[in-house]
Amino acid sequence: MRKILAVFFIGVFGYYMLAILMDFPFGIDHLNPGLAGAYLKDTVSKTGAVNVVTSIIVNYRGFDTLGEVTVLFLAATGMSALLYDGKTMNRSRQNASVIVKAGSRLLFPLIIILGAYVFIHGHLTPGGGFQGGAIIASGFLLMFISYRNYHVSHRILSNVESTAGSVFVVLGLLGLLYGATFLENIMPLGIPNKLFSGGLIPLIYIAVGFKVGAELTALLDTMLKTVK
Amino acid sequence: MMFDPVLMIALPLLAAFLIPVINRFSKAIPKYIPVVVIGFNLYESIMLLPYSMVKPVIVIIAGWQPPLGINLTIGPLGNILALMISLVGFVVAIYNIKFVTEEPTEKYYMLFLLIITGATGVVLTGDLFNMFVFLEITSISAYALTAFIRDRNGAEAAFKYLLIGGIASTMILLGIAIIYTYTGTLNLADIAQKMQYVDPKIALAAMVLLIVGFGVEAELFPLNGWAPDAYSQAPTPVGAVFGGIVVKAGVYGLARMIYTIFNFEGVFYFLMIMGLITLLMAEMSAMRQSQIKRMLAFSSIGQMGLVFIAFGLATQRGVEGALFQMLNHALLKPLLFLSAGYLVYYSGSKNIEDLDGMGRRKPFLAFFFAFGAFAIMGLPPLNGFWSKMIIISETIRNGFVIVAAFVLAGSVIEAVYYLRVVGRLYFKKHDDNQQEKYVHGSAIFAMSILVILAIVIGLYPDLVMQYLKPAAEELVNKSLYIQSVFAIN
Amino acid sequence: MVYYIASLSLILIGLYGVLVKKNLIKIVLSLSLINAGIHILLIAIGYIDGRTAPIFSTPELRPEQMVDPVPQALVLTAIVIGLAITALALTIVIRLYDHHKTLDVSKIRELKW
Amino acid sequence: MDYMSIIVIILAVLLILAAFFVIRSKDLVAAVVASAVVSLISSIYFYILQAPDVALTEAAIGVALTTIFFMITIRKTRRDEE
Repeated sequence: MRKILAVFFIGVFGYYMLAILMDFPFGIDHLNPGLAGAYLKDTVSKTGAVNVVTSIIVNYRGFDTLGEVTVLFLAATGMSALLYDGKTMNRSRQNASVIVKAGSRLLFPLIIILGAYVFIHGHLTPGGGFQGGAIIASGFLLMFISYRNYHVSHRILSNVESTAGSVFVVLGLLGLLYGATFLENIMPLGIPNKLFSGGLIPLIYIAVGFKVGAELTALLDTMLKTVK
Repeated sequence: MMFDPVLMIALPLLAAFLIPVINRFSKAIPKYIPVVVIGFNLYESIMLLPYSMVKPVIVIIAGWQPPLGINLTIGPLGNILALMISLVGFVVAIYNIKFVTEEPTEKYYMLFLLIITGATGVVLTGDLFNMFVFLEITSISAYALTAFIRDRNGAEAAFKYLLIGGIASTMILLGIAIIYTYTGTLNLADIAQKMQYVDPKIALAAMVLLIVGFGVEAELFPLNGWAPDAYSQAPTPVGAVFGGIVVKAGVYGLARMIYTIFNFEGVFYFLMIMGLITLLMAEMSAMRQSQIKRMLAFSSIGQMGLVFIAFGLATQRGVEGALFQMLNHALLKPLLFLSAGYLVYYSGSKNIEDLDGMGRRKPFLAFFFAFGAFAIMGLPPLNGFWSKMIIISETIRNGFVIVAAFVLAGSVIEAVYYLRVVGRLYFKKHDDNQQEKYVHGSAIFAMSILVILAIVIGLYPDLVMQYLKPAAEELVNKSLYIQSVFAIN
Repeated sequence: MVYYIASLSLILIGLYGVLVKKNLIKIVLSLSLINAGIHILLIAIGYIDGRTAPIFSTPELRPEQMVDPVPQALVLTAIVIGLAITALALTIVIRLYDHHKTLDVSKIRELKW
Repeated sequence: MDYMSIIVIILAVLLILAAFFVIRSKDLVAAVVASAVVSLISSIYFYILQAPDVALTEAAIGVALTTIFFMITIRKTRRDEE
């Protein structure tokens, strides 16, 4: 009964959605010249970043990103609050084989460097704080899996998290102080396609990278630690 | 002195990020951070009132003019709701100081601060996607807070809430996708302007998706299944926050969509019918509850039904009534929840039956609860009366006599179950002696603020009506809102 | 067109899973299927035939040769939000399993569903 | 019909099959792996649709981290769908 109702509902919903999408052919030029067109036209000259997506995320819609970072922060906070039981547990997993261990030891620094590269170059190449942070977290995951007693201090993680988050907000407040609006790009824009360009964009993305990396690592560690 | 309104969002976020570090140095400080930060929000939103009443305050972020960047658009409506949210948040933050003992407390304060920041962001922002992000902040902290007490039912209520809320957020995202496809913009005023050129069939689909999305937080029938469980399983102050804050953010989103972005005549009838069903279903269910917090939760849903009916009238006076009702609900429901929290704490049981004789043993608490109950029932000199009267008279004036009759019937049911509880508090004897516990001074202080405000508004309703008028106008006459955003270019 | 159909199928399959499935982990998986579908849909909406990614990696690139960057920014945000919701949902699932020793929704009905 | 669109269609078929498998499979680990396949294919789609930023994010977050979260949860609970 429940299935039939669900299928009926989904059928109606799907038909309607398909009818709507049919009105919008795939792949045609539909850019809103006022918004998307303006982003494409002005990004390089006005923000100094060559990656338009990055400049939208960090600069034009930087407020969204502040919210997004907060959402991840919330998930990490909520998770550790919900799994809190007053004592910490050890991960009770077998040690991995020697080859895996040696391999991870070798790979770990490379992954961390890759992650850092991705978030430092967020305004030049695809990638940025979120991607870099996720890559760093996966590096830590590798170590968690291969070494039973690999330990990351939650204290350090939470300090990194707090500091990076505060840096983001403080950079925004500096814009209010020295410019006119919150998150305003108060630094010199530099020459496009150079590492030191884009004003605040790389700084914010580095803060985001640290924050996301620390948060995701903390999430993984919290979850793994409570394995019975 | 007025600061940049963006600080109302930036400072709480900064504070929430810093709480873990501060907690290292002192376990005691995190308690007071929400009080200070939300107190600042309260101050700021009061200081903002004279400006936003004249014309909406546009706060530019990152230096980009409206359709390009995100901007805060603080009209009378947004400002009044922000004031409501920070007022309730401030009161609950004071109440929290002594009440919350469940570990890890600093995490509780972080979540508490973020739920209020999220709701403030929803009502202040002038950008559709930004609204979605802030709604997610609000709802994710709400899920975590629902499960904060680690017993069996907390997790279950939270999962139920998360499931409904998760579907709702995908629906909002889908609605945003459709809107972006056909208007090419995300700024609310810009969308409202371009929406008239969009095929009504497509606009209707987008509107349905967004109504479903915001309807969950606004407790619109049939999307309110999460509410009774979440209200009753969450820690008491969080129940007050749900009723006083989260719902307000949802209703604001819903009203903004229906009034400003889309213009369909039919949706107002739909809203009225849904409101009526919400009201009747909730009041009937509240009647049957044996747990006090569940009863309050259903009553909260019922009140929202009344608000929807008033919004469904789509007249200036009707919207004023709806906003007034929201204000009263924001003052009274937290009062009821907070006093019920202590009553439950003293009697050691969530059931209404075990509250017998509390009126003698805990005169203050029982008075607060009784006051809240009388006010929310709409007894004449109190504030609840005025808003109900406006809504009912306006409903009749517009020819919906049957609806008005049902609203009256709902009010009678409401009166019956509240009086039942109040009667038990005062007129039943309870024999066994429990150990004496004191009511914390901070809690008494917090609840007194609400009572005093309720009395003042009850005696001088015009005091708030002068602010609600422009707020209602902002919704009814949407060109005002649109022009104010584009006037700054 | 293929993208529209694929993303819509993902959304519908996910909705079916959320509505019908009884296993908690399956429900969370279905939720992430819906999200994946919406992400593909948004990116497909922003695509314009024959244009490149919105990155001015070489000076010769012109703005007229690029796809719409806005949906990409929105999807990036949405992916992160989806991860947060999934992580929290799984935490609650673990808590529920600890209390009830089952993943079946129909067996966990202490509160009224 | 060019080379690219054939790949896109094949991927679409795979995507839908994987999604069905997520719903149908009795083994939760298999379902989670199928959902990682869904993420992987959507990541490839993002790349084809000229969204490298999103493709990278989806690859790092959708394919790797989300899958790991699910795996840990299954390890902590149970593997079969009752």
